[in-house]
Amino acid sequence: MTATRDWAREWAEGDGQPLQLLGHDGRILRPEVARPPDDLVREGLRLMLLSRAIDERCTNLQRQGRLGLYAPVLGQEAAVVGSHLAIDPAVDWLVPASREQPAMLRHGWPLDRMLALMLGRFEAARIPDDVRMLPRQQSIGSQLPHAVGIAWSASIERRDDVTLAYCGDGATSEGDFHEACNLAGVMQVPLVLVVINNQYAISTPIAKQTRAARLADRARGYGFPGVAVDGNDLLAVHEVTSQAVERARSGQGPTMIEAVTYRLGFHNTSDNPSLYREPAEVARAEELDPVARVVAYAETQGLVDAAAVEAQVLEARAEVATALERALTYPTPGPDDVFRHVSAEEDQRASE
Amino acid sequence: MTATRDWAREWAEGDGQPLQLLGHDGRILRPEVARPPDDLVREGLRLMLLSRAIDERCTNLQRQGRLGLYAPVLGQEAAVVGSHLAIDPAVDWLVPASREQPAMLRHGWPLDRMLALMLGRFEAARIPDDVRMLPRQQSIGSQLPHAVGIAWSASIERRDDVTLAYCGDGATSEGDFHEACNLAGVMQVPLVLVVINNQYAISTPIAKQTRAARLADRARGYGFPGVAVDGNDLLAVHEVTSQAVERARSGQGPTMIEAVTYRLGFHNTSDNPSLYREPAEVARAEELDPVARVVAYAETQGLVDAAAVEAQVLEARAEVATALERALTYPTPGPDDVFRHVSAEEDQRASE
Amino acid sequence: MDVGRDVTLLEATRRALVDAMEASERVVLLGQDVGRLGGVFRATEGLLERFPGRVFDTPLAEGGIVGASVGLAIGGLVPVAEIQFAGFLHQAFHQITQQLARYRFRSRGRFHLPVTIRAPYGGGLRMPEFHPDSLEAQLANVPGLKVFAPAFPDDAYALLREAVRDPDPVLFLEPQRLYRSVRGPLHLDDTGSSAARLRREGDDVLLVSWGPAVHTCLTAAQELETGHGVQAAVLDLRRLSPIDDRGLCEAAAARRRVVVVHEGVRTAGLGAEVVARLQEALADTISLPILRVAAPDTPYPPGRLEDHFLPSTGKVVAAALRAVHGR
Amino acid sequence: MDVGRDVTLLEATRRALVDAMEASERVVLLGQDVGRLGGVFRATEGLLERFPGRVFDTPLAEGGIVGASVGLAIGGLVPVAEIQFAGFLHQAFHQITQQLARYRFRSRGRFHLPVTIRAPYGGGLRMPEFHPDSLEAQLANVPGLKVFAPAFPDDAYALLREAVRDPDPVLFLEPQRLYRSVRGPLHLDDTGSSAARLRREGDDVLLVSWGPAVHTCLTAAQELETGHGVQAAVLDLRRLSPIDDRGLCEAAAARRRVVVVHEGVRTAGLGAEVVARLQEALADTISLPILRVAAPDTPYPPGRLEDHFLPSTGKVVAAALRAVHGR
Ligand SMILES: Cc1ncc(C[n+]2csc(CCOP(=O)(O)OP(=O)(O)O)c2C)c(N)n1
Ligand SMILES: Cc1ncc(C[n+]2csc(CCOP(=O)(O)OP(=O)(O)O)c2C)c(N)n1
Ligand SMILES: [Mg+2]
Ligand SMILES: [Mg+2]
Repeated sequence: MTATRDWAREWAEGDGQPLQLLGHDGRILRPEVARPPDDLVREGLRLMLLSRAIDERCTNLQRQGRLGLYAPVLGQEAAVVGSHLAIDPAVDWLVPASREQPAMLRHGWPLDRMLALMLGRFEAARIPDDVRMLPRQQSIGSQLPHAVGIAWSASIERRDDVTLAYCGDGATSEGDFHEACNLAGVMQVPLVLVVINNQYAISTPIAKQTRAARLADRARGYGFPGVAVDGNDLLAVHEVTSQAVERARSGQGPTMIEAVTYRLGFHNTSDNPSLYREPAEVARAEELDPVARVVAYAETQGLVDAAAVEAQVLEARAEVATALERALTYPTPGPDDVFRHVSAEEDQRASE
Repeated sequence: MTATRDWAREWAEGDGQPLQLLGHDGRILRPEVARPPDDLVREGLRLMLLSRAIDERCTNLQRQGRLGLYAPVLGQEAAVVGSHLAIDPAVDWLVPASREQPAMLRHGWPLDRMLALMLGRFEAARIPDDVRMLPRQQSIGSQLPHAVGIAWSASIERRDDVTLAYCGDGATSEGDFHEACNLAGVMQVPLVLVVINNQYAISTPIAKQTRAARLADRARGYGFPGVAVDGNDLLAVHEVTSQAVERARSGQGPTMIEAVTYRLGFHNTSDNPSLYREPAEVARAEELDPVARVVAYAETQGLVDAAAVEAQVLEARAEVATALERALTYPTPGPDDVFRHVSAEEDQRASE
Repeated sequence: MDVGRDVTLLEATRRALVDAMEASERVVLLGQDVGRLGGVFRATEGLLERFPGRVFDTPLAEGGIVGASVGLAIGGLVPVAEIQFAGFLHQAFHQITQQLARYRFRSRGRFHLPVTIRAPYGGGLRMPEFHPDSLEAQLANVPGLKVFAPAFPDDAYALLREAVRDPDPVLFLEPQRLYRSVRGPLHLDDTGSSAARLRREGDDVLLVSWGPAVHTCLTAAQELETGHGVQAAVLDLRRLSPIDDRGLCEAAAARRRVVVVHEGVRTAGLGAEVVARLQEALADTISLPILRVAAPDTPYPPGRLEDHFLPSTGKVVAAALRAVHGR
Repeated sequence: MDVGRDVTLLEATRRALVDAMEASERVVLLGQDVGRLGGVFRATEGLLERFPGRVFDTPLAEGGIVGASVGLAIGGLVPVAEIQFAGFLHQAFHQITQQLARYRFRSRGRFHLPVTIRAPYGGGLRMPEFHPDSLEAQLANVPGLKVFAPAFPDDAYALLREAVRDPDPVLFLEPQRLYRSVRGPLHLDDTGSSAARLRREGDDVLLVSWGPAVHTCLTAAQELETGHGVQAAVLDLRRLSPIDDRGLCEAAAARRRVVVVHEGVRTAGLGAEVVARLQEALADTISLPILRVAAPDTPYPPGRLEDHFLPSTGKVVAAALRAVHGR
């Protein structure tokens, strides 16, 4: 689509501003860049709305004491969905951090199974055998060397799957981030690393997390391209990720994408962000809502109208409600589950 | 001396070649750059020759079975000496990796004490109380967060000591390197980090260690300046380090210096480099010998002549011999030493 | 000196930090979210305002936090670092075991590191993976490192003051489920020792424990008394490394039957060390075997299952009855 | 099938790697200096040439090596990673304990990790700091991780083949001072089990050990026989986690007196677990106390002092005599 344009180089040579294709009001800023197919935009919007519905419902359930800790993706939907739309779930691997719900769904983890996990019904929540996705990671940054290993196995075996991995801005401070990136560079593995810079790691703002002007600047130190993109711009995220996926698939090695966004909600349901950030800052961020932006774009492009969006919102809620009902039918774990899946022998012994 | 010149910026804007002030034959390449005082050059040469004498003697001792493992600094003398000459041992902290013998000596660790350590007489080898230096580090890269902590304590206490830390090219792959650099940037501590890129980590060449074009490129990702310098050029190393020390001392935060050099010898006395590198490569590197270069420079500047250098070599050997004799008079450790210095209580109990 | 009201273990912890920082200007705090937020459990709430320039939010890097603490101490400060959850001590394990614990030894006394590493741990709060893990056995296997584990507010205070004052490094394990659930008097006495402490008298059997499991033992002891007429004493080890051998042996010798209870997994758990020492010192005095009630050798399960994983009152009662009445 | 000549433990290790790579194309090797150099001990010498594209020199990052191995296994390969010295396992501890050991459990069986981590360890070679540390107790405290520790060439071969074949992760501890100093026959039999193995018969006392300390025990047993007329059996645990309870208990019950010997430090060492289990299972059968001969609770000292730190033949003999003759 943009075979001639090298976004990473363009960004590196520019003023450091994250790449943007859509204005905050959804208008096209760079008409020279080819736009994605309408269906892809529609699918993106659908996933973003579904994601909101999940956040909404799970937060409510948690408030009612029916669900454990929940971490919403609110505000980061374009970053997650835009990047994931660039890979093929039937072929590629997804290595999530932990709050990339819409990516996990699109990758093939059924919504009722995902909700089952949140409800503690974890046997039912098991990722299906044909879904090439790792479980959510609770140890910040630790998934990154795994992603490199999977991508490396693809190089070794000359497969052509690409690995798409996510991590947060906070994760970039961990040694794991560094060791993973450096190894990815050395081995030139087919990895696309999307750093979701939502400005916070719990209460720690990015300015206390690093003095780097942009996290994407790190890529150079590992010998591969990096690019910062407006993470609230579905089209821009999709564009740079698609290019990175192409590079990876054609044997040109890894790319680091910093998706600059904002965590509109709390860190998780036990967090109270008003203790550490100003309402004015949040209000400013709310004006950059990624869903509103893609809706505006889709409307001007005649892909949807207000009524259709409203209908989609209701549909998404209904989908969540149905899945939740199903999730509640899955068995809750029993004492024996403490001993299952510790090792092959134990599983074998248990099944005898 | 070069208050107007910003080496890191100059380097970042250039073609990536390490900064060089002296040609391989010792001639001055950039006459516009002020040269260091003659005494400093003389002292540098003295330390470099002393370092060679130590390497020579310790290697022999090891071959005779009188000394444990020894790791020479052969070939890297200008990188180590040139950088250390930029700090004040009475004020500043030295955090060595492990083979920076001449820096440790200049910092105040007496030669006989250093040799005592190599001979296993470790109580005598204790770093004197007034010497602000950490012990050698056997765990690659682990000293770097310590260096950041010391430098940070200087910021917190508003002291004006600077911390000079060393690590190797291999160490830059460890998580510790990353976590240390990032923290140094965030806290803007008075740290000068000299990465001695001697092209190898045991058998692993830099091309397998990282795909970064230059390690100094990493600094940008931590939000502070980085500069690559010809590590075999005493003047260039001293020049960029002096500027970094000035920056640190005046509260402008850390700098990363990549000193590009070559490990002319073996990794340590149990290594056999002919298993993993070509004689031709080593021969090429030998032509860039840092000692020869500074001797050539000093000769053209009329600071020394061939006879004086010859005399200094003999003097250095004599100094090592004398120190070695003294070192051999220090007590060898006894069984009780296993239990000393584990904790304050145990030391107290032992001394009662 | 008693402050005259009951406080939570969390309040006692915070008070110890405040008093330590008042007592010495060299004490500084660092860790993830310890500043502006006051810590994810609010243990450091208000300290940033009260001690400006001495409380630091750090980047998300446990190895860096511990490693920088080594340097801060060498630079003359007394760092109290927080690792957000003890499970993440493993991210810093090389800095803890190779550096923090050995600096005095390596430098032959030239440097010593008055560093305290605080870390919440233990089960019962339905926490995500890694957050509730009990790693004390691994820490106790590290020479040069002290390990403290309070189970009551007064101990949280006294032991934390002692940890900060100690010229050598102390790993301070804070029982997260007790932070707000346990109240008790606060003695602002910081002269005590970290010796083991009998938390309940009883002649028939000794329950040896530490951290959150002490409360499991106390409940079990109550049940043993009312339900079975068995008088169980409960010994809180408090200092897990070095173990208070004298306190442990005296308490065990006096009751002859012993059960060890802990939340960490059984194999190579610290309970094994307690057993090994007791049978070495008192083989002729006490009744053997000494039983262990511990978590099974499986990864810590999701919250819903933790009640089946952690030592329960029922299991402790059963083990104690077995110890008293024979098999 | 016997290959009919004595080989060193190092040769047996290399042969196991070769045979495992021949047996399955999915087996790959990675680690620092394992390729071109063939490893700092030459355990992987010649493998890069023999198996092109399957042996990888990695950057200097232990966490990355273990973490990448997790990913390689998920991607369908069977990685055998080398950590240059076991002391540096701590740099990768979070990847080992939180990731490698728990992936099957976390994913409810969706993923399992046939990963082997090889790491030389143990004293006697006058190694620098960290290089000789014995960390088996900490590793055995990690549920989901198996730990193997051969002490003879035939075991190095058989156990390494078993480790690579195991569908779950195995930490494989290689006794560095035995690499070249111990020779023995090589059985190219890879169908054996990792059960504990009696390496010497004897009726009076059982010495339980693993890794390099097995040889200390064998020397001590010799001395006990010739010098004191005491017949000591030597049990090599071989698999340190999970412990072979049956093999251990049978061997102990048959001799009644037991001494445990290991190079790791005493407190919270794996010896404590052996003691705890034996007294639980056999309190009425065996003679108690079971003594431990282990390293003292200090950091591993510089090479010159290691003979005072490691369990010596003399200390083992003394403990065995105490076990046999009472105190
Ligand atoms: C290794 C580790 N350290 C600390 C934590 C506690 N913790 C959970 S989430 C989080 C912040 C993560 O920030 P970021 O990477 O930016 O991701 P985000 O939550 O913003 O999506 C922290 C510190 C953890 N889970 N793992
Ligand atoms: C954490 C750790 N991993 C591995 C080793 C083994 N080792 C010792 S020196 C070395 C290479 C170091 O390379 P570099 O950092 O470039 O320093 P140089 O030896 O070239 O001075 C390695 C891998 C170690 N000492 N520490
Ligand atoms: Mg974030
Ligand atoms: Mg090097």
